[in-house]
Amino acid sequence: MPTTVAPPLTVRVLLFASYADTLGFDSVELSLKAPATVGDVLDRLRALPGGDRLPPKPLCALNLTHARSDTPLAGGDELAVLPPLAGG
Amino acid sequence: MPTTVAPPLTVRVLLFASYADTLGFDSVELSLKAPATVGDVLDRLRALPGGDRLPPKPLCALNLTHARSDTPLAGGDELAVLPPLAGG
Amino acid sequence: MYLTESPLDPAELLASVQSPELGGIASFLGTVRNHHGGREVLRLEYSAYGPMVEAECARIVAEAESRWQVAIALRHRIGRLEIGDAAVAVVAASAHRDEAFVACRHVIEELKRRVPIWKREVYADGTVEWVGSGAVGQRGSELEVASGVRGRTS
Amino acid sequence: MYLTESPLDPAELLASVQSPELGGIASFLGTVRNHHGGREVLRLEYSAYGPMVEAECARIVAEAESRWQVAIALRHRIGRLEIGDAAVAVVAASAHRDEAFVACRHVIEELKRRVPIWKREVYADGTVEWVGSGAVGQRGSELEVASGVRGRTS
Repeated sequence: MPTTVAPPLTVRVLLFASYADTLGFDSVELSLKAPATVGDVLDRLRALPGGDRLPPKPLCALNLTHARSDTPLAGGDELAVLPPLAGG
Repeated sequence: MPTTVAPPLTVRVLLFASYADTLGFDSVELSLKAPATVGDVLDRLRALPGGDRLPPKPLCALNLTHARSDTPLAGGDELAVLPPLAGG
Repeated sequence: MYLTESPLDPAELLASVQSPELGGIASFLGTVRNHHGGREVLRLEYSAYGPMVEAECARIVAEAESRWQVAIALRHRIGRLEIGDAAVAVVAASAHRDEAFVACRHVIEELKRRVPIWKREVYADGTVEWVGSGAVGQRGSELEVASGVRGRTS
Repeated sequence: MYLTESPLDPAELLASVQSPELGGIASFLGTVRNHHGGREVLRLEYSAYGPMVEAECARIVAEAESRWQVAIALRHRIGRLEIGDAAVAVVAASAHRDEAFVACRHVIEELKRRVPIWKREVYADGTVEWVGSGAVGQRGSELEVASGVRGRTS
């Protein structure tokens, strides 16, 4: 029996500061199989060169708000992976 | 048998703000029988017109330092009787 | 001098304690409010027992600077002040913001508790009153804390 | 705008929250220190995730202003800063100094915990390092406090 296949999700991923240095880029578009979570994006980043240096649970923000790794994604989301904060 | 009589003590008494208004002066020299304490000065002030309106234990400073009513006096001391503080 | 009749300059006080080692600066500024106890205030007049203000402020600052690793600036204005004018300014600079905050708070609390300054409020209804002395004979009280009270021998 | 590339002006921030009803103003200024972790710092560079800084600072200020009766001003500088330059300024004005102090402290702590700003220190020995990221792979961690973390549905 045929099953309905959800179309892939496209999200924009932003890296900053030391993480951008480590992975060598500061922005990328990723397509993921739906449903997907913040953690799925992190797994994809870890597979990239330098990605093994990301911490187990980096600070993340989804659409300008702090998010957890189990937060679900929607198409067009902006996901930022944030190195340890150092403001102030 | 004759006893040694200590010479009288002279202290300068300062009043401020509402206490100066209440007693009608802001400075007076008082002579007291030695030994004397801050409390003895307060008793003398209470006997003056308006002096009955001083509180039972007003804030006092002896030679620019907060003092208690049982603090002993020496000749030449400056004793200030301080209304409730309102700095800041 | 901790007392002044001139307008307070927070920037000048800040500059007096800032240094390259001290990255956290906590400040407090007390300004004249337009109301007190439900009454409209037009302006007020601060007066002080000047020599004791200098002595007591010096003690408060020395205590704070020995208890915490901070540099303190402190200034209180007297004379006639209008609504919004700054009456008191405290600045505490430290290498650690926690100490800066704690010391700044401590200094303003001790100033209010120990430093002989009085204010007379001028109200919109034309009356004038010494603040805190509404009930002479009841409100005054001997200061009961050891650090602020010394007998002749201590 | 909570972020700026221009020097911070504490007096301007102060003026932005001062009012005749609010007599107690607590402030915090964070300046660039000449040392960090035992090393001599020459200068530093702040960078930020700008749009999120604006959003998160707005949330922090709104939270503080709803929790306490205060008016908050907040500004963080980015770009190249020299020793002694102010990087962050918080001002909290209230009718009650207790609330002013507590709110001011809260805002700076939340900013440090939640606002996406990073700094790179330039040391006297010529090296350059992202602060807090010395051990990439170990130091990062998901923010675990409810007020700062929201799932899609909250």
